Amino acid sequence: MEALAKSLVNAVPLLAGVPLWAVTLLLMVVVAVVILVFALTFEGVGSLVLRKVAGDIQARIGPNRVGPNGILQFLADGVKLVLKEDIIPANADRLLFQLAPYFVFVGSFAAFVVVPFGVGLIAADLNIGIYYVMAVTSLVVVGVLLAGWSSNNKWALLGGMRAAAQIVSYEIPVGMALIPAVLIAGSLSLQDIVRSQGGLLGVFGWNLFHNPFTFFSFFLYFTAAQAETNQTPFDLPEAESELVSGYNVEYSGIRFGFFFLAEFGDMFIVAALATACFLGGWNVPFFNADTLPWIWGNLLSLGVFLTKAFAMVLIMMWVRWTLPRLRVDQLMRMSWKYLVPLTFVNLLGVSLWLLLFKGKGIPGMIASLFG
Amino acid sequence: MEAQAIFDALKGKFGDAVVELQSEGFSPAFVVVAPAAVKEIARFLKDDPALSFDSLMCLSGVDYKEKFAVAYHLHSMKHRHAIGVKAFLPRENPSLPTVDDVWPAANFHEREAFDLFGIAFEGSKDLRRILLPEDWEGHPLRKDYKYPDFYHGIKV
Amino acid sequence: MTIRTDALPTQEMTINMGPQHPSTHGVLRVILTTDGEVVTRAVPDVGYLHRGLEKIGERVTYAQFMPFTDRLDYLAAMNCNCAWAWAVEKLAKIEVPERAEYLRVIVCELNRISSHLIAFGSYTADMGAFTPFLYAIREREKVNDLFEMICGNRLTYNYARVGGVSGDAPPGFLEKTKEFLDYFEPKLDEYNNLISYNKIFVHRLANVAVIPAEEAVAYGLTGPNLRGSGVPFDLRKDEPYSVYPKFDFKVCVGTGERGTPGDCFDRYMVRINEMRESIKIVRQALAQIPDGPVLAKVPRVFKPPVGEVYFRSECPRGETGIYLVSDGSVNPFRLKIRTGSFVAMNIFEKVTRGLMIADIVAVIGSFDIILPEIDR
Amino acid sequence: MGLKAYLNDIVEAVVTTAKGMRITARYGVDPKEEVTLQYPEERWEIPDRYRGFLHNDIKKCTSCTMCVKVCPVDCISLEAVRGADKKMVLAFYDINIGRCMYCGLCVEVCPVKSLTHTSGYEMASTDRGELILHFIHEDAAEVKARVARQVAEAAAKAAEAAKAAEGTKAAEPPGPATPKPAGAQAAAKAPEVPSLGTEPTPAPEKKE
Repeated sequence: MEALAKSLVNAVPLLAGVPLWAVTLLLMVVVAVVILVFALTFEGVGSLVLRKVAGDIQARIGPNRVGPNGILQFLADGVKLVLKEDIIPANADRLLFQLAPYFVFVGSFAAFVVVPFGVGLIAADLNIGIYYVMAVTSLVVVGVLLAGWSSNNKWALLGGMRAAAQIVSYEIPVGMALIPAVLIAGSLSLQDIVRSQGGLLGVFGWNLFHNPFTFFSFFLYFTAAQAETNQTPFDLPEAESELVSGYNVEYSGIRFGFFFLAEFGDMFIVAALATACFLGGWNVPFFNADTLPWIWGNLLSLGVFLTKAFAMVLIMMWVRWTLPRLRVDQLMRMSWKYLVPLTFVNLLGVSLWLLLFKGKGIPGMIASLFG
Repeated sequence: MEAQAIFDALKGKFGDAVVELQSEGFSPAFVVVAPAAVKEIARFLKDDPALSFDSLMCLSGVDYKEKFAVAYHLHSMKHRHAIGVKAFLPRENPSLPTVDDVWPAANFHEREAFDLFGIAFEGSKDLRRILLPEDWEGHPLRKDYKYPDFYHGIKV
Repeated sequence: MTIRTDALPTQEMTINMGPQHPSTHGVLRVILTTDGEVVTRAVPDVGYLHRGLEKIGERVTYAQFMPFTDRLDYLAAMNCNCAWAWAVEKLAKIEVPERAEYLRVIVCELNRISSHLIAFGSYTADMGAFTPFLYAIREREKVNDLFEMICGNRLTYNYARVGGVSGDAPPGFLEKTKEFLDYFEPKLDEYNNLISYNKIFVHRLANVAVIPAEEAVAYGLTGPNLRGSGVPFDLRKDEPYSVYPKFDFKVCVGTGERGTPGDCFDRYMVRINEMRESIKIVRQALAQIPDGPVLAKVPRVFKPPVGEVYFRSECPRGETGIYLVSDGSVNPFRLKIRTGSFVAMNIFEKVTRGLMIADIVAVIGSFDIILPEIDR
Repeated sequence: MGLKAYLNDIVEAVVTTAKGMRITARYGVDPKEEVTLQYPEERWEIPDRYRGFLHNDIKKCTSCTMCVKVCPVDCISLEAVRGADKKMVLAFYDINIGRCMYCGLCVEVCPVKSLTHTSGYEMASTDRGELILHFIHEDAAEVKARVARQVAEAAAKAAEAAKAAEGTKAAEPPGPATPKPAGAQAAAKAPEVPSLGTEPTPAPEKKE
């Protein structure tokens, strides 16, 4: 961020007087606001797309009354949530009750920092990228537990307990499934991971096709991540038909809105990580985006990244409207008896593969055959 | 097995506890029994291999204006034959032994008969009102039932 | 260090799975005492929808009670209408014309399909998959169109009359029914691929709330709940009434396909297979339907002979038994209606001991109970 | 559980999920599957036997009160007064469609087929008064007053006719028997045993 600030200072002379730290701070705020606007619009549009996809799959139309063909439905929802009175139950634990939505929203929004949108488009290229995401998304657990406990409602309590058990026990498979990408790139930073998939191999440069083990780890990651963000086969914490919508049963108005937005934020984060670590992030296939002038390079890579991310989000929605829900003990059994052992075996496989073939994947070896 | 044969079998075993056979105009014929002997007759009807009435189709209270009655409709899965058993009860505090240990299906039916008719079933597993609120006075399906004016302040 | 369990008294939680709950199929209240997620005792508390149908029965005449039987089980109103008509005809020994009996069987079996569709759709929705529910409702709307054509209403049909049916099939009804059956038959296999054999769905249902055969008989279970436990007892076959003996169809029985016989999955699969059998019945009925009048001569002031009759017919939710006592007057003297859901609630407490909260929803869905039938 | 069952579980899970997703995808991509009927714009074509709101053709109605007796929820109320020419004149005929359950028993039992079902179903209203359909637009009291006046006139005319007839009779031997005074209340009470059974319509009402 300082480099950017320095280049801005000498580009614009009248800023010379302003101390450097003020400029960087200002720049950070601007970038944060841009990302926040992107996140909120994505979450709004995401909720509309979810209902449209649901309508399509279920042989019906989906919202089409607000705006042409229902486009402005998410604005209507947003306004409704803001205008709705947000009730706090009588003997709820007021402070924790009000605090919980912020934890959940911050937990899901903070992860946007390291999402590699484009060649230069990343809020902060932290060198501990993936580790940071793992740490931040587990903040959601605290928020959900608070919500479950503080709303003084038995259903919410059950929802909160389930959420805690679920998110904590699925962190391990998610973490383990991402590490193959780290091993291949040799660095935790997401930009490096994405760059490691670049080069002239194009589509075959993706980690997905690097070796059979990373191929499996993509699917393992995708399943485990769906569980971690409470998507349908695993949406036990807010199981409508059992717990009457779980931990957010007592929330209404904009507080409920935060839970709602956070859920879509998590969805995007999972899709973004999947594209960055396995589907070649913003790498334009068979073309090096760096050669293009600054503005076009970023736009093109941003476009490629977003299409891949949105494709992943659509797949999640597709799965959401097909599968029923697991029971709590089956959920735990799936994580500890199936996903964790599989991801460990996978990790072992990847590391042995890298040891044997000195870091080159199948496409890499084929390419080296042809010289 | 025909109703008459069942009646004779019961008459033979229980003598005067079995009062009469109502068959004319009754689609499954009814064996009228004395209320006190209902439990033994029920157990015999279920356990006797020739009868083996293992499924209680329906147990209903009936208010015949001058006396109450409890009508059991029994059916045998093995022999595929059906019979009715009826026990007449006096009008004031009618009660008779329960059969829910012979046929577990009887519990809800007995609770309904108790709730809507006020027929008490001694020894029942858990006899409380099933359809009406716990603190409802009176038993609605009796012929002499007068509607209360208010229930917790709500006009009935 | 030893954990001082005495110092931390864990208390059982009592939850009101109250009358207002998304998956109790009506206003059923279940008082759950749970230890965490595991239910130690689930006591059903019914009566929130008690309208006193039996008291009304003693006030109205035989013909006027027909619309009230629609409200008995509003998802299978045709079956309840016809049950009431058959019961009164058995009491008064009225001869019903052949065509009316065929029409009754056609609409009853179509209603069985639409009722099982709701059972299937709401069961998968309770298990978390919303899409099959929408597909089931789309099929059910087509059946409702047929009923709207023949009797003028989509839910409370009031189609049967004592001595026949209220109106003959309008032109095009029989062809439309055939069209619907051809359209509907492949859909069942689609449902099985979509959800019935889905791994998660099977895991949620198999080996849950197993009811052995003799216990099902002892608790008086009937219909799909009884056949799910492996007892091949179907009133249309074992105590045939109306023109059912003329049709050949299979009695579907739970075989423990994905678990032990008598578990939730079996009861669910019996309903899906029963829909296929109903299609077969309606096809045969459409082929053999004779011409002729649809309503027998019934005196305007209808006074049945004195007597008592117990008639039971096979409704989608089990056996609907009507015990009718008549004292020769214009109104029934005593009217007791015994229904399949009422008896299913009887076994509910025993079967749900030690299950998890999510399984309570599975058991309610597998019994396919409906509250107006329980509370009457 | 053995490794084989373990792997079989995974394979079965993946296969059944894939089968399910194939079906939802087929519905997802193919747009003509939409079955939604956009209600206010697209309307449902009502079959002719549809049991909508009731309509009574007052001219044909003979106020025989059959419909009042057969209605299970007693939502039809009518009052008729004997007119001068012996026929019953309806003071008011109301159907409370808030209580009506559209069972169609009254339409079947109406001997003159004046009571019919329309195909209307949109009558939601905020106050229950609107749900009571009045088929006589005049006020009941006026009708009774008018009928009473007619009866009085008829009686007066009849009385003069009778006096005139006596005048002529006094002049010549007894002529034809004087007409029975029209004013006597005709004894045609409604049939004493309320006919409650459904009137057997031997053939379907409308010849298709």
